[in-house]
Amino acid sequence: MKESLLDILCCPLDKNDLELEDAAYDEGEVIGGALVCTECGERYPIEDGIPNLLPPDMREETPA
Amino acid sequence: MKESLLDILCCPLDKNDLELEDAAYDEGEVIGGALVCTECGERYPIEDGIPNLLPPDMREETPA
Amino acid sequence: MSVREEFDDWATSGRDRGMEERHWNTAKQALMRMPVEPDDTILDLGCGSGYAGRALRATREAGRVYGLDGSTEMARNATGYTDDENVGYVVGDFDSLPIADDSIDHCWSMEAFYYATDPVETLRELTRVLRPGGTFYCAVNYYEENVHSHEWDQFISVEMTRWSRRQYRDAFRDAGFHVAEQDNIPDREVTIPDEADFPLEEWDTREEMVERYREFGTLLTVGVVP
Amino acid sequence: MSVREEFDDWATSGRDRGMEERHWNTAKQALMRMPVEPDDTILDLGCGSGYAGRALRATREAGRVYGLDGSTEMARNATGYTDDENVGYVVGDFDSLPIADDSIDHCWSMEAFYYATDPVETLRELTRVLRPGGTFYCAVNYYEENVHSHEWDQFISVEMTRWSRRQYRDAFRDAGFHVAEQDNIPDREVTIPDEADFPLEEWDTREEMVERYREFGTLLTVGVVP
Ligand SMILES: Nc1ncnc2c1ncn2[C@@H]1O[C@H](CSCC[C@H](N)C(=O)O)[C@@H](O)[C@H]1O
Ligand SMILES: Nc1ncnc2c1ncn2[C@@H]1O[C@H](CSCC[C@H](N)C(=O)O)[C@@H](O)[C@H]1O
Repeated sequence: MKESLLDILCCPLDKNDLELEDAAYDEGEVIGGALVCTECGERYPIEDGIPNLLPPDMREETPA
Repeated sequence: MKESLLDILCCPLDKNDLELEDAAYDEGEVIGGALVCTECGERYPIEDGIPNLLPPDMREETPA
Repeated sequence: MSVREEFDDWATSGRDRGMEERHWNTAKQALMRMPVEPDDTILDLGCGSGYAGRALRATREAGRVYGLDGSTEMARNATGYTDDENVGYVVGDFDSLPIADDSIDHCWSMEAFYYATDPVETLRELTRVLRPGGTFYCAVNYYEENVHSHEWDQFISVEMTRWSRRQYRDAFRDAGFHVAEQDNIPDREVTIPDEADFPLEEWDTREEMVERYREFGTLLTVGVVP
Repeated sequence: MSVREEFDDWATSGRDRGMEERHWNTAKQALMRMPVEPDDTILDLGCGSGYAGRALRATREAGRVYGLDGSTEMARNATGYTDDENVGYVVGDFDSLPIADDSIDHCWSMEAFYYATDPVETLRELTRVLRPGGTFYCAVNYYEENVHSHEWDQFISVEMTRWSRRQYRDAFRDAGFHVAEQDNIPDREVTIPDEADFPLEEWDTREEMVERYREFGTLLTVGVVP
């Protein structure tokens, strides 16, 4: 993901702003790290450059 | 015209309500008379059952 | 000649029905899209023969349909084409609509809007007469991208406004509309003769005629009152 | 199986591209209608392979295009289909959009909306993320009037909402949208075999197949945020 994507993203739970943490970069793109809600502190992983902003309970459903 | 048409009509000049005057009826339809602005008093003729609500200066242009 | 005299002339010589026939192929497609609910009140701006309003009554359960036209002869013809008591006609001008605030659910206009003396004022008037959420379906064949329409103003003594797609969107927004849609609606029904029959009186090449009807067609711009 | 597992499965078996091919014939017609201005930000809800967003970038000068999908594998595939740095993908759910208030100009969704667990909540969420005047172009092939779609829910382990045209309009309005348009967009391109070739595996009669594609086609409902 481009960092500019952050402009339109928010926490799916409380709609507050997200902060990029532990970012790993490749050629100007964020390819790993986490997006953390500035309000509730929930962490959303960035996997292979794609932020996973499913609400935590839906994310946990996943087998893989 | 049906009298119910009055619900949606207004004076083209000042957008105030119109009142039906000197109405001639045929089978429940208004076929003659005038619509008169309750505010500015401008008179708009009803000819062959069709109200002519052109602004007065455009109406006068007419040859017929 | 005034707008009124010009179109009175058209009406008495039967051109209202000719237009109906030519415009129907694309008009019906646009009319199908209108979000008309049973009992809605519809305004047809520059109604000509009034076919659009009659169609909305017949197929969409529109409650009342009113046609406004600047030509008394057009309104007279239109009145003669229907017995429906929920259809009415009014003679009036696009720039000073004799229609009450918030009294209309949806407004339709086909091949008429660009005759307005001040089209931006007409748009502002429409945001006044339409209720919030009401739409203006504005359909035109005369517009900038349709190069085949550019000479049309030579055949009529009335001033015509030739906007581009972009100018339509901008003017709608300037007047206070949200723009919900813009589309070119092709006329797939008009008969286009075989290659060998060209040139025709009106068309030098088949290609041009195909472009005019099947590709450019009618420009529809849909505005919604916030 | 969860929505996510189901569609991860579809993505890894290449069904994202199959859907793109099937949906494109009607999707492109609806996409043409969107009032996209240069630099607008577009959201593609349930983007699958992401073709709609890529098309809006290529043809309409859209500024940034974001695809949201509940399936990580769909988002991964979509990411792999483009190098455009103004296109991005996000994994998220329709009912709790991770999208900031007023950040989107227009939202597109094809054959995805009815998978929402609570579609009315999804509509409410969309009125939040779209700016005033922003549109939601919601295209579905699975809807009440399309009788040929009724059995589709048997082929998928996910709940599907089957609304009628009317229910779409009502739900849009309940959520706070104005409804600007509703239309059935025919698929004129899919090949329909000759009479003699029927019955086919999927179609008993040619008539049914014609009705499904040429008449019912895709139901488009366009909402505008006041
Ligand atoms: N300024 C104006 N005010 C009111 N009506 C006008 C007008 N300028 C043109 N018109 C009307 O607009 C119509 C354009 S012709 C189109 C008629 C009809 N909508 C159809 O599709 O066939 C004519 O009937 C003409 O009288
Ligand atoms: N609740 C939900 N939240 C987010 N995405 C969902 C969802 N339910 C279904 N989807 C996604 O919606 C898509 C439906 S398939 C349609 C894909 C694409 N729009 C096309 O036209 O081909 C799938 O990719 C699926 O993963």
